[in-house]
Amino acid sequence: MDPQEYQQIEQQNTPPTPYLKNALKAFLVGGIICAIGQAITFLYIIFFDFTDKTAGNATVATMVFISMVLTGLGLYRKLGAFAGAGSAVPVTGFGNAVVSAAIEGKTEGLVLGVGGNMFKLAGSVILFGVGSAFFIALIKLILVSMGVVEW
Amino acid sequence: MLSLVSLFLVGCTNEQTVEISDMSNDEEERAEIEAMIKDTEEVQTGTTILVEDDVLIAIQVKPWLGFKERKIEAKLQKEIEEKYPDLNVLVSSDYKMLWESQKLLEEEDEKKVSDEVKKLKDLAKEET
Amino acid sequence: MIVFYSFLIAFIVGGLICVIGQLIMDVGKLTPGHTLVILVVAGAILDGLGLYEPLVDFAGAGATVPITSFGNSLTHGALAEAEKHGWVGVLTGMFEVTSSGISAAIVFGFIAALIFKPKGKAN
Amino acid sequence: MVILFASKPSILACGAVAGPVESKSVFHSFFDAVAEDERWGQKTNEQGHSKMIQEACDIVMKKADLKNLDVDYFLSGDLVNQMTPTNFAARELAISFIGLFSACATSVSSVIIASLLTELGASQYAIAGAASQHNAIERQFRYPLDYGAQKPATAQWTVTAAGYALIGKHDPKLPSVVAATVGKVIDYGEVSPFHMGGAMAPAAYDTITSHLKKRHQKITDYDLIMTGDLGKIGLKILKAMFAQTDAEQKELEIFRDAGAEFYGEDQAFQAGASGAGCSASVFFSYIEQQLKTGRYKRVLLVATGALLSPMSFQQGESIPCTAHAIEITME
Repeated sequence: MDPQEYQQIEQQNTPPTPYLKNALKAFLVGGIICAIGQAITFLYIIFFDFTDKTAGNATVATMVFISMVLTGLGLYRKLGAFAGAGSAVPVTGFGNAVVSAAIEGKTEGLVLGVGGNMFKLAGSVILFGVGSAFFIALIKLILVSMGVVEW
Repeated sequence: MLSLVSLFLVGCTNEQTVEISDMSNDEEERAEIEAMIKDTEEVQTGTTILVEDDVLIAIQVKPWLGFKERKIEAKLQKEIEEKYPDLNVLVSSDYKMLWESQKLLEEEDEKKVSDEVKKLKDLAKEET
Repeated sequence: MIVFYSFLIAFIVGGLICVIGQLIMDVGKLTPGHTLVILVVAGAILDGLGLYEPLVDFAGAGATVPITSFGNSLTHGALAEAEKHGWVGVLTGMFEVTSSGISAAIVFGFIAALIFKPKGKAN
Repeated sequence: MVILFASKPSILACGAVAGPVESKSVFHSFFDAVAEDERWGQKTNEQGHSKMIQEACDIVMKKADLKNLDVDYFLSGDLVNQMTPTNFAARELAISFIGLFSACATSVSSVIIASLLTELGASQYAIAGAASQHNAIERQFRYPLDYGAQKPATAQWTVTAAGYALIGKHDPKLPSVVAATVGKVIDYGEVSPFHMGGAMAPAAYDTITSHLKKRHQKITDYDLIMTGDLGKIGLKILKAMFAQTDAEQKELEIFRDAGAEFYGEDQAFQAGASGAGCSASVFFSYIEQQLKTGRYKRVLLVATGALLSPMSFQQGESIPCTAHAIEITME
């Protein structure tokens, strides 16, 4: 029994990933979360002095709050198990990653545990977000100063 | 809140609904601006407030043309500014402007309307 | 009617971005961490090309809620400041537009750590 | 290499304890105790893990009415870094202690060492076994507990349970260890920590075939060959491997897996159970009773373990696995 032969047996007996079902579940839950986000945005616009542009920030903060409550009660875990990317891609997923790591680290103390572990999952999102933003802005700046492109 | 409810009732037919309230009742100017808004057929609903030398035009483009919202806004802004250089014009496709300006349609007191329009214009400039 | 359409479009566009994320995870066999990173960088690139702002105008929350909007806001801030102040603007402008996502996550994460305990229930 | 135990050390007493989630297990009636709190009332998961181990060992000693001074050796291990829960339990038990790490195969490797010590005459009573606690292990190997990760169908649920056995001189009325095979480390390139069954099946296959060959036995010589925690899919793969080398259907019936059956058909657990506590709690409660009631005469218990670490996974290594086997008979 060599590895290649084994890979073949393993392939036959491992259930295939349900691509379509997962994609559909992700679409539905992701869509609903964004629709809720739209509702929150409208609420901020109607009842507070926010415009389309500025309401986005307030909506994101509110969504992260909601994901904190759901994560703490252990409900976001079930949503994630069902929806996969549908619950991870929206900003509530980012909130869930930070909050779940923070809750996890509590037994190791607030400084080393919570502080040290909080961005274990979501830190890469910030790193690559800021990193890519920096390089893209730099590239555009160079292109503009060369006159290839304008702002 | 009343104006918001009316928004829901408006049928999703594609005919335009353009409302204008003109405090300085310059009839000719009013009709001209209304015509210009109606010409840009991408606009689904438009609400205009004319008070003293301020013009606030809140528009909403047809849903599926959302991508070009900014371009349409800029085009209309330029057109009206050329037509009325002395007026202080702002065209915005922001929901806030639309809903607030619809409230102002029923507002009688000119002073209040003018302050409100100025406040909305500052709001529009805010970045974060 | 506009409001109904905006919900519908937000639902569809938001759902589609999540489908892209799901495909990256399922087909590309990548972990959720890698998937989010790819989406954030994609958001940043789209804003660099000036394509993300129209998407936000079109889809509303459908574009601001997914994590791609984080990359977009970072780039947008950096570009805006770079336009005004040149090289140093790229750094100073970074969190100009978006800071609520991170600060909310940090504050609420800390509060959650004080209140909640991890539970190991299966369902 | 197969080890033959001429003096046939016996399993004098067994103790199995499980957590609240495990009350859903098909084997829960065989466990000696099922706790309400997954941390046994302790502040941290790791302390709860340690308390669980102490409780299981106390049950074993009470059943054999021994005190910890009478017990010569305590052999055990778990999956948490440097096995601290077992170390702290050993501190409370105050019995000469050797920590063993064979991942989820520790339940059997500890019995092999205990049997060797008994065969040598160096030990009259030795407690051997293993344990695992879901929260403590999940957070170390995979994601934080409340993180919304989508697990594939091949994922298994780490069991919160402990199983310990008291190994002593041969007693014809009790199940006895007659032979054992220490497994080699087999790695056929499985990378995902969510497909443990696929990673461990080759190791189980290799240990079982080498045991049968060295013992000149056939599969049908056994009433039962039970693997530790291959899970539903791992067991299917193992059976397919044996079918590949023309084992008949009748022979394949003899194979069972503690992880596959542990939670029955409950879909929330996907491919079934895993963890050192899974094989330990089932072997040292359910299987022991089946042997005592005479349902089984000759049994091969093969605990399977995946020898990865969170670090090795992040460094892109594949998962090396091992499986240890003990042959137990009942006269």
